[in-house]
Amino acid sequence: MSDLNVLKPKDLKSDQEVRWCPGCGDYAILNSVQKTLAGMGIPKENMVMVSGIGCSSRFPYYMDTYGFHSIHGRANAIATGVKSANPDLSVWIITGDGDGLSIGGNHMIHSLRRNVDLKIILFNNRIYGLTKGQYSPTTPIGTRTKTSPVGSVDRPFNPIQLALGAGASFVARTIDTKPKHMASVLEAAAAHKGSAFVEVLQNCVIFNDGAWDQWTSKANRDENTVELVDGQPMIYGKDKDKGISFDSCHANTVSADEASVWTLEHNSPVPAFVASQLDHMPGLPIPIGVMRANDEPVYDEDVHAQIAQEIEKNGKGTLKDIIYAGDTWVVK
Amino acid sequence: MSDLNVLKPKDLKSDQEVRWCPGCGDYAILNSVQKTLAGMGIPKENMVMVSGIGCSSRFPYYMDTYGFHSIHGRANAIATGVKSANPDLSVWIITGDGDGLSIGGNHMIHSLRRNVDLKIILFNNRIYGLTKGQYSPTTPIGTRTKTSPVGSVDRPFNPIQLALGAGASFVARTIDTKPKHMASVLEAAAAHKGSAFVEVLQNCVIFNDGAWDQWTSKANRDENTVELVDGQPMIYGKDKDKGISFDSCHANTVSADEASVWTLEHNSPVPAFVASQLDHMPGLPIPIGVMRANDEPVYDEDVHAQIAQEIEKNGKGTLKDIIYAGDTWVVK
Amino acid sequence: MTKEVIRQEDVVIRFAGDSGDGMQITGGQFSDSTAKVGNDLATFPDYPSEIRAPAGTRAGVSGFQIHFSASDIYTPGDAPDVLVAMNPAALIVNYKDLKQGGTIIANTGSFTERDLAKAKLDSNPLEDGTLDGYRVVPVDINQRVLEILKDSELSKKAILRCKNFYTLGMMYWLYSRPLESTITWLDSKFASKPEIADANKKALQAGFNLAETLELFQGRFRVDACRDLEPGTYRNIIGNEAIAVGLATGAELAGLKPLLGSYPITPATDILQYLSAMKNFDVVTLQMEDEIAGICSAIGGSYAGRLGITTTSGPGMALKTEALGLAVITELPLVIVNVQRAGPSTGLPTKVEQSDLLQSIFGRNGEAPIPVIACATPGDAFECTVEACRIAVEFMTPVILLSDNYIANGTEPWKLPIIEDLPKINTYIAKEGEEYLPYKRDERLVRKWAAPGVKGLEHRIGGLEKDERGGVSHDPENHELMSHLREDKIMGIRETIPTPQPTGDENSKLLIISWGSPYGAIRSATEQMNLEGSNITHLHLRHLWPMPHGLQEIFEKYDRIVIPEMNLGQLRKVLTMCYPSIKFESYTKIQGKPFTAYQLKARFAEILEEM
Amino acid sequence: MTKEVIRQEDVVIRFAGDSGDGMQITGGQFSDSTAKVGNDLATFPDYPSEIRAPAGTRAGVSGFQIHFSASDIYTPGDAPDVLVAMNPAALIVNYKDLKQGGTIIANTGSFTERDLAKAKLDSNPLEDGTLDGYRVVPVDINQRVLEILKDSELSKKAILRCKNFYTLGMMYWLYSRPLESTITWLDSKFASKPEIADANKKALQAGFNLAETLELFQGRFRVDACRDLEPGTYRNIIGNEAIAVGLATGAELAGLKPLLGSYPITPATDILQYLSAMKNFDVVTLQMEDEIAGICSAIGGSYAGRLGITTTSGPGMALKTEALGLAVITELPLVIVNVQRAGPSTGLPTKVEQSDLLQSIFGRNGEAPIPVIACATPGDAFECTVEACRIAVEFMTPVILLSDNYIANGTEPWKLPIIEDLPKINTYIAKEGEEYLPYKRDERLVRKWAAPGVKGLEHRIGGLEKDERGGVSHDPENHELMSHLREDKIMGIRETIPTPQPTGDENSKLLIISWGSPYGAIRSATEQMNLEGSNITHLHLRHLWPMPHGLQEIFEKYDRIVIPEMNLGQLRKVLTMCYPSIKFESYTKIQGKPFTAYQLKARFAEILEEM
Ligand SMILES: Cc1ncc(C[n+]2csc(CCOP(=O)(O)OP(=O)(O)O)c2C)c(N)n1
Ligand SMILES: Cc1ncc(C[n+]2csc(CCOP(=O)(O)OP(=O)(O)O)c2C)c(N)n1
Ligand code: SF4
Ligand code: SF4
Ligand SMILES: [Mg+2]
Ligand SMILES: [Mg+2]
Repeated sequence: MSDLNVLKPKDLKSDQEVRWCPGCGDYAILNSVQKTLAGMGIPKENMVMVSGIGCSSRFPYYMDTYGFHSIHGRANAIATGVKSANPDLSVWIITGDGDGLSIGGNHMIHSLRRNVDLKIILFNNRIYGLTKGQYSPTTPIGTRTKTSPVGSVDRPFNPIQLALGAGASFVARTIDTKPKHMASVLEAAAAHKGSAFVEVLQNCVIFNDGAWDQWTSKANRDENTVELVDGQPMIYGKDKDKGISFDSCHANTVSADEASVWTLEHNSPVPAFVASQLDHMPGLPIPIGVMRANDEPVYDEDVHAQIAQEIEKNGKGTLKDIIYAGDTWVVK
Repeated sequence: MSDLNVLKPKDLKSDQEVRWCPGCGDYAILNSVQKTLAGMGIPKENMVMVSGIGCSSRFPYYMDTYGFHSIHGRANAIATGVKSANPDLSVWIITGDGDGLSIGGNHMIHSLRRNVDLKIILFNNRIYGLTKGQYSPTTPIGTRTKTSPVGSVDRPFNPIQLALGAGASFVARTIDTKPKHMASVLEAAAAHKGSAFVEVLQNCVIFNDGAWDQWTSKANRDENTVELVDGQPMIYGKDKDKGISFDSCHANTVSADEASVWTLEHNSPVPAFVASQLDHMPGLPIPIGVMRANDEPVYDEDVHAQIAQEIEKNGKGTLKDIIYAGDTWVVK
Repeated sequence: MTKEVIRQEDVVIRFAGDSGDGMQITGGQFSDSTAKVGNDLATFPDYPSEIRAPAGTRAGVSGFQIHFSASDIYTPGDAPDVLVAMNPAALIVNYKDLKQGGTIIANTGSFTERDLAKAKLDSNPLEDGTLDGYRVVPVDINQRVLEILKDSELSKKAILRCKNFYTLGMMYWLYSRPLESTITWLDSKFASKPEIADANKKALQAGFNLAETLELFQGRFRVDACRDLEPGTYRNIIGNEAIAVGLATGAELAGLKPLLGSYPITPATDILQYLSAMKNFDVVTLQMEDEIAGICSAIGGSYAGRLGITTTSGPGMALKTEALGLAVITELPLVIVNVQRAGPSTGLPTKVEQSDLLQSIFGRNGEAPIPVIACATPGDAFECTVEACRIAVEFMTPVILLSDNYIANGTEPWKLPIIEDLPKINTYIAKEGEEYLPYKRDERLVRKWAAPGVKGLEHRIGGLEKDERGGVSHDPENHELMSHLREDKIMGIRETIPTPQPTGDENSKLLIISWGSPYGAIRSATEQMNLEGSNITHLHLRHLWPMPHGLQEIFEKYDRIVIPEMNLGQLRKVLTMCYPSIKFESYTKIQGKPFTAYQLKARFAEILEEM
Repeated sequence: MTKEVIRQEDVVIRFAGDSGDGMQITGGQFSDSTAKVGNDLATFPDYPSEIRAPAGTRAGVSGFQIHFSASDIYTPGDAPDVLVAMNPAALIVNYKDLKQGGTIIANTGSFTERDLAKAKLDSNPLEDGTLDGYRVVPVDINQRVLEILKDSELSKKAILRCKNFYTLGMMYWLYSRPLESTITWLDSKFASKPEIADANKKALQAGFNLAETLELFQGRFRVDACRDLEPGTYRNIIGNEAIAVGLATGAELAGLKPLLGSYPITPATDILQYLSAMKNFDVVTLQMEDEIAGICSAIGGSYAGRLGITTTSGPGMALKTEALGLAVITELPLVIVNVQRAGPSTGLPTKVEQSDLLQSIFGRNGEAPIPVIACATPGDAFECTVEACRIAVEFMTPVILLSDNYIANGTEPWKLPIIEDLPKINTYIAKEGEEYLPYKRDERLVRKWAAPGVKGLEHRIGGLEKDERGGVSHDPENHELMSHLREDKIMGIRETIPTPQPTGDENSKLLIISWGSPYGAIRSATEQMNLEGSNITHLHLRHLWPMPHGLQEIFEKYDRIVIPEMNLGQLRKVLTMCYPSIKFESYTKIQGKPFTAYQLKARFAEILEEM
């Protein structure tokens, strides 16, 4: 790390050998995070990576920052403590579709609701990787896995909708194989004040290879994803000839010149919700990019603002104030 | 209970003395549930009430049905087991804003996601009643409670949005002081196949009296609530002169004749989400009524359908099949 | 008419009425005035389990007991001398506890047919012989209050709410207490509603006057200032508040700021509430979504350099089990307060029990040793809490502090420590510039702490087995080494805890061991019996894991060793495991109610008889 | 050239290669053929902890050990006679475990410079003297396979994947095993890809032929069919599958349908997987969102009349703590399987340990007794599981069944029970028309079960303390009564469990106690030593809570009692608590690795020496 506090991605690489399967989508995310974080001007010692348990959750070991590889599903709760203890830190959560949405679902929705200033990267590979291939809460219905030998009967979450339903102030989606896009999304997340929820469509080569191919493979990507860019019309297709328009409560596919303009400037989660519904509709592409970014009261800031205000009002408490409080009397 | 299987509400009253505070909104809900359930033609022995812990969760004791007053936040998980064990049962969950949305939030979203055929009544009094008055995940920001002496800094959930975000197939809202409306909503919930999530705005006279008054008091109700009725225009106001119209991604207040027609006939959660956003917007009323009701695959049905299908395919397994399976050999 | 003033050594009064009758306030005010007079005292409230049980019913009775004395006392008392019964339900639920020949002050105004019916009584116990053997003082308090305040602007309902202060006035006269502190309290409490303050003050004075004027009582009593209270500044403290104050103090003594992650649960919620009100002390309190998030946010807080704390009770403690393991393996300081209540499961949430001891010591997957200490009284709770903070910080470990429902809501006069005399708590924090190995240990086997924000100390910790550098290690020998190091570190805490001193004389052959809140009743019982000529030794254990040095030597001196516990014998099991050559006997009570000294004396006398 | 066939009593082989080399399949096939030959056998796999560690690295080595014998054996063996090493990493990680003078078959084709570098080796261990003292058999398996299959349509990569069958062929020749069962297996496994089946069959035969043809080995071996195996039908069973089969069996014997609520966690996940595949047996498996939901859905299942089951490991067990209390107080049948792994916290998830015993017995808030039993071997796991079901159903209680990582993935030949001989499990279910009090008890203190759906039996249960009618009761005496009844009911289970029989002769003065998976190594060690003239007794405990009757009498016969455990002495603590007059000694190993008989023998010999 240079003295000038200008970090290079390699300054954020720890000495631990990266142990994901060759070909795993996690590598690309690691690179992207290292690149983004290095460029944010945050002192390295203020970066904290908190994770739960899963393949993805090994992430903190590979970052030469402060890191906490905790227990399954609890990263958001631990990170809430870290950030509330010291709001100067830049706290990142690395989690998976099992870790963050199955066992950790409650902490996830509550940290989004509170709008704790945490940057949450959810590696969604639609499978439990580390435990070798059981279906997860994002696995499509009917999928055969080790625990659903004749197909799963659980309807999956749409993580974007879940986050919006919980009141998330920042919601975005990106893809492991689109490093530039990922970098731009991560930068926007880092710049947002408050909880930032980023779903990364990630490929698990071993237990769920190609789970996202129908949208994200080279062949399908252009036709089946639409990149939402603030202030730009929502157009897609190999020839950029298709567009998305929103009418009353619904999104439709139209020709490019009829596309609605995507805009982040509104404090309602409705447009994001409308967009998130796109890929539930046959023939419509999956949206990627920043889907919501709205300023809302930030929990850890407000916790400390109240403390500051009470100190301002009542003076900084001393031990004497606390112990010699209330009605006291003297025995001689 | 009459032999003809025609139940009267009093047949569903247990011999336990009801122990809520005088004036508590819970009484009205109890009456309504007894009335609705009695009229559904369900044999009493097939009714199961499952609850967690909280004032509201005392409910099962007051019903002369099968009942399980379980542990804090776990009613949905227990009920999932009950219903999956025996899909013939009519399983009702009684929970509170603390029980069902705070500690029980994860089981709530997952049972909604799976679409287990459970009828969930969430008593939302925006406070922890049983533990004597701490803020809950639905308490508005800035509220002073025993644990937020200078005002809470947590942003609240909108329970309807949370349920929609989790993929709920049936979502509704009603009010403790509107027994007829409540009955109609509960009937619709009971008739729905799959998870039915019903938020009841409930008054806690002791710790949060009047929490809903700005919308639901006699004086405010007409102007500040809008009843969504399938196939009817969304009109409200003392003189029924106001209406709600949906345009691209937003709801507005308009004159009654310009009101949009509310319809449940769509399989997208977007309209419900748009409606649920109403009361976040200054000057707009809070929507009540059935906000979403869509047929989706039902978890417990599918679990048993798979079992039936496998028995059909492979024959009903016997002990011999399981024990004498695989490669066996004989030692003489 | 001046009445004779009779001097008494100690008195127990129980105020009982409907939940709406304000008995807790009455009791609280009586305690404060009594403390000011210089008595030693102990109090205990008894709430109904419902928030608002139907008025007038037995389920709705709320009680408050105070024991005050001219000498040291240790419990809120066994059998009341005086019962104040505001209605028939309060009378019927409580009168049996009264001392033989005790006094009952009954508010006859609330003994109408309807009142009797609500209490499920067929006849009026004031008249049907039920109370034979007690001295009954009937006063129509309702009527009196309505008369006195007939000119008030207040509604009848509001006027009747002054009943409790009228009653308090009577009791102040009877026990020669001054009215001042209550008057001051009313003025400040109802500063914005002076008409209410005035009405209550009038009622208070009128009750006092009535007792003075009428021949209601045989005489008037006086309990002298306690001769055993050490000189110093005192305050009346309730157990849960003592813990809150102790947590703030412990953190401050270590130079740390506290961060509490918690979730409400009876009877621990108050601690969260007290700490939430200490914002100007830079206390961060996070009311999390559940107990798991509570402890996890506290662990996160500790990781980030604050003193992490979590508070809970039985079922909540159970939920924290997994995260406790994480705190053990990462070796972060953490204070876990478990205010025990009657179990299993939801059990009897408002009742007392001490049945979480085995769980505290043994209840985790893997070899996950955690020190456990238990407090005995509200005052002791402060000291134990500071001690828990000390161990957590000095040994970089989670520590479980056990309290219970009885301590949580009980009060006693607490001699305030001289701030400057409180010993500092050492921290072992890595500094910028030093080479930092997260799991390198000093001679006490303790690692150093390095919070994010310090340049050059970047490191990773986690729940997997690790080597000294914090890296994941699958090496078999390393796992064995680490397992032993973690165990030995905790056992090493013994070197810093004193051997507890038994009370009683050399020749005693019977040892009674206490832990937790039965301390008071056991101390009362043994002291009284020794005064009466018996010879019993009492040993109180504050540190339950690890056990202090020197116990074997103590135990060996006795022929019989008895452990009264509010469970099925948990400490007996632990002691048997640790000192198998010693025979320990249990005396258990698992009724959601504390031991009484009376009951203990009877049992101890039996045992002495047998010996 | 025919080679001499040498008869051997027992042999241990370890197959080791890269994760991608198919060692588990090779081992599994060798086991199946060996079972068919009639040997007794035991196997144990050793996976890397990463899903796919980088190819060729030490972290990526996957191993499979098989021990087969002409007499009874109890463990997968201590030191292998033969090590098959498919690459340098596999060699270097494993060779030290080999017996002195043991044989190493090394695939020289994978010992290139690059391979050595990946394994972090500076020189070739085949050449640099590392393996002095071992007999090395170098074969360029890569090359051979490429040659044999040069006409195949398969890609080079696919051809090289046949390496493991080539190796298997060599081993089949060396130990005189038939090829048939593997050929059958290949045909069915690759039914849809006959070209792959063919290539592998060719490789298999070629390996066999090579060994036959070349002077690779000094001779050929034969291990006769096991003379100790009782007559009957056998199958090779892996521990986790035995538990799954046991659960289905237990439910069926009780006339119940099972409902499993679970959440994946290593090493328990397989049980969920096996049961998920038993749908035509009317097994409901719910993969829930977490462990709490897992147990809660199982409790719901039991409430609704199925046999509720939940399966997990260490951290997941911790999460179930609160719900266990609910199962205790509601008194519903429930089987909780904890496949233990090394802790604390995440610990070493793929390694073995038995450190959850204290948690199982004591780890709950309140007085919440739960019976605990532990299985010893894959075959024993079936019996223990049925026993757990029996206790759960016959006593209306949750039961904890402890297994561990070593049993979970180990195999042994299991003598299949005669279905008709399996004793039925009694249920106590209320019937329509009877007067039903949910907590009325029979003489065994057991309540009756009534599931929703039955007319007239409507009732409420819950986590609060209750009376006989199931209604909430705050009565102090009732709570004391209920606490004792719950405790006494569990203790009463003793009447239905046999006193375990020690092995060994009358005059032995040394008793070794085992529980759980160390059983095998302890049995091997003690039997071998007794054969060699020592006199040691072995006692295995299946029921750990409550303890069976008659143990005190057994223990009193010995001068020394030693308990080898893979923890820091947990059973020793429990036994000391229960039998304080007896002195128990620990011999602990907490390395994530099982005891070896060798190591135990050494320790026992030391002890005998001292005696
Ligand atoms: C309390 C607990 N339960 C279960 C597990 C086992 N477990 C570890 S990771 C995991 C799921 C991981 O899935 P995901 O979060 O999607 O991560 P991925 O491996 O796919 O990146 C599970 C079930 C655990 N370690 N702890
Ligand atoms: C594990 C656990 N944690 C906490 C509690 C304490 N507790 C009981 S009810 C409750 C909150 C109840 O709030 P809500 O669900 O809104 O119900 P209400 O009383 O308002 O109807 C809490 C925190 C408990 N019983 N168990
Ligand atoms: S198992 Fe899947 S998610 Fe895990 S490291 Fe391998 S490829 Fe990645
Ligand atoms: S405390 Fe509130 S919610 Fe609870 S019973 Fe009383 S009024 Fe109802
Ligand atoms: Mg995943
Ligand atoms: Mg509530």
